[in-house]
Amino acid sequence: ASPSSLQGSELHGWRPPVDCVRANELCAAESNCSSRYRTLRQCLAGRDRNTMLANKECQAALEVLQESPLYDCRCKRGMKKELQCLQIYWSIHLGLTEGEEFYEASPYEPITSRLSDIFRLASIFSGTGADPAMSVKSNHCLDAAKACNLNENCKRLRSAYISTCNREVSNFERCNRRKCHKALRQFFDRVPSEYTYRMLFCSCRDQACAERRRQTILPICSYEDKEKPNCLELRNMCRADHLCRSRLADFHANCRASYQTMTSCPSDNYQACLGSYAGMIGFDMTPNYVDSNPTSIVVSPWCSCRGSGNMEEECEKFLKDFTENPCLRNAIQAFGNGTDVNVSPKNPLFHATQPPRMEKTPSLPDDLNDSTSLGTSVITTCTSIQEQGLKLNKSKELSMCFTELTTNIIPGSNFVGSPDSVD
Amino acid sequence: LYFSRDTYSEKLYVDEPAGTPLLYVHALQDTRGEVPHFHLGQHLYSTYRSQSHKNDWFQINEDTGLLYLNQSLDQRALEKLSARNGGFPLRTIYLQVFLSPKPFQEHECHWPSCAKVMLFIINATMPACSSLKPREFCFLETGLSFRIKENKPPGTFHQFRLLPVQHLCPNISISYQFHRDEDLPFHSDKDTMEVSMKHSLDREQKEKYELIAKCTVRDGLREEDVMAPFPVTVYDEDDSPPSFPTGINTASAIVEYKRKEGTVLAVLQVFDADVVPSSGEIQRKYTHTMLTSDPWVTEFFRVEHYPNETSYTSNGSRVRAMMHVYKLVLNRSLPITESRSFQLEVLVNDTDFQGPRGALLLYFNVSILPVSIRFPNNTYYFSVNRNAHRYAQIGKVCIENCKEFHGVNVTYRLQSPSTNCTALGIITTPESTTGTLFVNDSSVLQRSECTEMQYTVVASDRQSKKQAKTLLIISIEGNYFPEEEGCPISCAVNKKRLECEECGGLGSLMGTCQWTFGDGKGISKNFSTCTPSLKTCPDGNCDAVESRDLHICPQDCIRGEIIGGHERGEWKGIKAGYGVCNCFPEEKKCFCEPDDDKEPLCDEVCR
Amino acid sequence: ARVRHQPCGLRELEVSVSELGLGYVSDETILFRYCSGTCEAAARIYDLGLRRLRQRRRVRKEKIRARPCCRPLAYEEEVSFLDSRNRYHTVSELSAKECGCV
Amino acid sequence: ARVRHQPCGLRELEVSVSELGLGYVSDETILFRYCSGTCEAAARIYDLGLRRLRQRRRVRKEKIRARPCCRPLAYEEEVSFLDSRNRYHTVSELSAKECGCV
Repeated sequence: ASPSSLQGSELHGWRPPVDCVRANELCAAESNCSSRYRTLRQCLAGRDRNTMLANKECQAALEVLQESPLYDCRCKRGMKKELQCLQIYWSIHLGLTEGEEFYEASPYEPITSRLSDIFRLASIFSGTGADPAMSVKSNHCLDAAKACNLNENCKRLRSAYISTCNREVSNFERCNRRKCHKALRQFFDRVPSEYTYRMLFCSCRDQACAERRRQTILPICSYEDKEKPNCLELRNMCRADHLCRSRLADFHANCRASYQTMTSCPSDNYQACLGSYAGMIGFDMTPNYVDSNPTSIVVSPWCSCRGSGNMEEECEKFLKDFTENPCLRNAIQAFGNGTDVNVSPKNPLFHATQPPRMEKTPSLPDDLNDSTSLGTSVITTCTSIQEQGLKLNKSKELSMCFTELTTNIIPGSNFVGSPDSVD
Repeated sequence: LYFSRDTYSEKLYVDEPAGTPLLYVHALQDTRGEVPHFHLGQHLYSTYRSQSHKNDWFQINEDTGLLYLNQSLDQRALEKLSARNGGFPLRTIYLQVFLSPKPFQEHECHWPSCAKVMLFIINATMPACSSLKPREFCFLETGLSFRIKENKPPGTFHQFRLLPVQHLCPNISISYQFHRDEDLPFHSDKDTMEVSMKHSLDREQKEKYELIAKCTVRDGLREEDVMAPFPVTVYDEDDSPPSFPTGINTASAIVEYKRKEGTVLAVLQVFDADVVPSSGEIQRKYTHTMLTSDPWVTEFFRVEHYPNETSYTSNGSRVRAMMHVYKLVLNRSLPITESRSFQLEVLVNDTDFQGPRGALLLYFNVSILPVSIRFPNNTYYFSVNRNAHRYAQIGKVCIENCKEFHGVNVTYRLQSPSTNCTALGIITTPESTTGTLFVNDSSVLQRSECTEMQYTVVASDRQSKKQAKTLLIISIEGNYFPEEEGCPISCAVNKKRLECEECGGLGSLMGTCQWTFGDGKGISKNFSTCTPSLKTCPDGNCDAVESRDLHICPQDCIRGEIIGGHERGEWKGIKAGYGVCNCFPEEKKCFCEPDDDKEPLCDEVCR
Repeated sequence: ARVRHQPCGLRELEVSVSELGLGYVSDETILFRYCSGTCEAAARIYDLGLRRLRQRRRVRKEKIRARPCCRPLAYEEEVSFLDSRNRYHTVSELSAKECGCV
Repeated sequence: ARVRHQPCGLRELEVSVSELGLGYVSDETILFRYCSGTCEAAARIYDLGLRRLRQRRRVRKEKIRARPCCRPLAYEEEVSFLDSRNRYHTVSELSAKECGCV
């Protein structure tokens, strides 16, 4: 959740960020700032960054810039000059953190919309959900494809990436992956998430549905390859490209499992996590379902930890952020079940009615008994978006999927994951 | 010196008093006699390194590695820190601890000489002792994980006690031990609660210890055990020389028919018990050189190196290692006249391994056999029907072992003693090194005076100019029947069996097209269609003759539109079709549709 | 050549105006151009699909055409003639100028 | 309007891919748009003349069309779907985008 949703008192004298393109313009218009920014870029471009950063001029430039909007500037997913914005962001932040950090700050502004917003939009726009009686048994991913096919924009962009990714290039080259990735990026950038999430995160009861879900991004072209690279090498390849680096940082920022929150998601915002997961599709780090097992949701980039040498631990930690990430899994399940978390600091106390299974938080040792873990139970007050009764005709009673969340507060700490605290 | 962990963590409640001990960091020796000194970074960070603040609250004992609160962290301090956290209340603070004597750079904190400390801020006062659960006395939620370099001196690498809790509740009795600690290389001291190594470790013996730590909490009469994983990863160094897994260091490489660039001639394997360097750098560190001064050898041969991670079982657990595969490969296609034998030595060098036996020699015994171009038969006999249309494929000729040849460019051509009765042509199919005989002038076949044709077939290797010849006798059979008017040039146009078999088309052997029945199973490879010859069309291969003219077999050669249920061939043609597939070569278009027009399609309003 | 496979194209015929049966009585002869031939090759998957839906009664009680037509794509502007009562008439778009499958 | 006199125009129908009878087996639902309706008002004098010549056997053994057709003037580029064997197919020009009498 972004600062805008915070109450005044909690802003802590914080300055709302401008986007980096705007911040760059502001800095360029101000001689002191523009000269310091030029100096800093020279400092950071120099051969031995550390000695350069230790010299007076570079320090002075850094101090000035830390007070300028450039320092806290962010970018927006899908904004007009997104790449330029990201290039400016990384030109500053890449220099300040020497070497590879495991987790990098996301250059994107925090996502404020929530899954419940998507469910609401989906129920207005799609208008072609399955009949409720039928939908309990129906294939939600098939319904999602139908909803897309019946929407002109979604159908056109879906067909664009499918025909691109499905086109054989030669006997040795299964397809043109670069074009396929570009078409996939356009699909996920330009089609509203009410449609794209339904195809990507639909919940499944049988193998056929799960295989359709796995096939959504045409993995044979966009994902699989002859060999699996080492995950740390794949990360390096991704971080060599500003867009991919930004999407990966965003994924970590929004999906990194945290034991300090209720949903295991950093800011208890499933939409933020799903949005950043979808944001990686069409890049080197494209993730996908690893199999068509309807019940266990395991997603992963196309890489392994073979050949890690002494970095196997770090490699496995990187991979587990995908394959064993309770935040990501909860978010996908939540979307599939049409549930969202509604945690607002004003009324921390909720009461439980009917607890479904909630994934354990990440780093708790297996033998941890429940008494100390965050006992959280989530109730759904309506069925999932796939099960919503969306009749074709105009009169749609808006069945919102809102969830009451009960929380057993940890004794001794008012440790109610306030939705706005970023871990 | 190196830290035994890359990240330490502890809980920090607001308003904990100055002086509260937080945790111990531990360093292990790279070489005996090293003495660690710990330094705290001047800055502390919120979630990301870019959001830093001056460190006024924490201090570390340079010698013991004890991290403690230098100044209490109160509400006001917490808000000041949050201001740089994008306006969000702060949940985690990161400190950096450096090891000297190595000079440290504040901007760079990476294991082994720097470790991060994560302090989880709990915006509440320290809970009362009685309210804490047994687990909270024993372990943190973030879990433990240790790194110990192999072959290094043993030392103390952990201290179990949770210092803040012990500081708060001194009279709670807590003890730690390893669950089932028989013959473990680690010792857990009951009093100091420190964990140390009994001896240095050898990764090639065991690289992962999945221990379980047991903590016993006694509070009056009550006693409770809490378990937690205690994983130790042994870090590798290049201490194993390369070796031959099966003792074999020699392979023979025989070159006969397969003389094409890229052909793999022989393979040898080298085993290395180490897994460093990682796959990203292994190609640079593991070098191989062909020990030859003959430029011809380096022109025609190359060695390819494929490092693959493998593993073996030792002491009941999996240990990773590397298997290096070396392939001797043809770097250029070899002429058929080339013939020689020699031994090629290849030096493989593990440049990372400090020791005498870091390099090995591979031996490839190469023998190149000459191959000749010759026809197995002196004379070939074929027959052709008088009604055959142009491009009808009469038969194939090929030199001995033609199917075996790779990388040899053989072409075929016809020579004819007489000029009047000559109707045939020949086309070379490069991949299979065969020559296909086809009707090139069908009008000759219609002349009754022509009853037989004689040719000499000449096969020649383009590179060496070597040639082979054989005699070809073609008998012309059957009577000529002029075709009905208005027949399309291409058999493929016809959509029904009747109209198919009443006409001929380019490539038809007997002067009439042939109808092939599909299996009627949806989009299938066996689709119904009208073809000039069932033998060659459709067969999913747009062969050398068919590719001369799209009218011959558009089913195999079409690149344009295919309308209706279908699957496209690899490059061209219809791989599978629904119902009947018919084509219009002029429009470069094919249709696949069931031919079940039982019901006349009324243009008017259907009831 | 077999009628069956003649592709759609422009044909022409010398006819008297009276033969056109438009009600004008005139012995003048004009060149009447028209479109004829098969449009088999011009079919699209649209036609295949529409045919199938028609056969399965998913499309009913509607006037549809599930096959391309060989029709004029352009017409000649006009032609004039003197009728048997010595009065001139001008008729537009009587002849096709260009044909195609639509 | 009564079916017989509905003017030529674009209609749409939700169909499953399998129903199109093209051989693809897929439960995906797509929007199939087609042209239907009458073109009576679009006839030209050309049609009248051609019909008369046909009746008088001046035009014989030819495939001719002496009435305008209600046909697509433009088609939708492509639609893609996943079949029951989890393979994607893309079909071009399946649906009409614009109709007219030709």
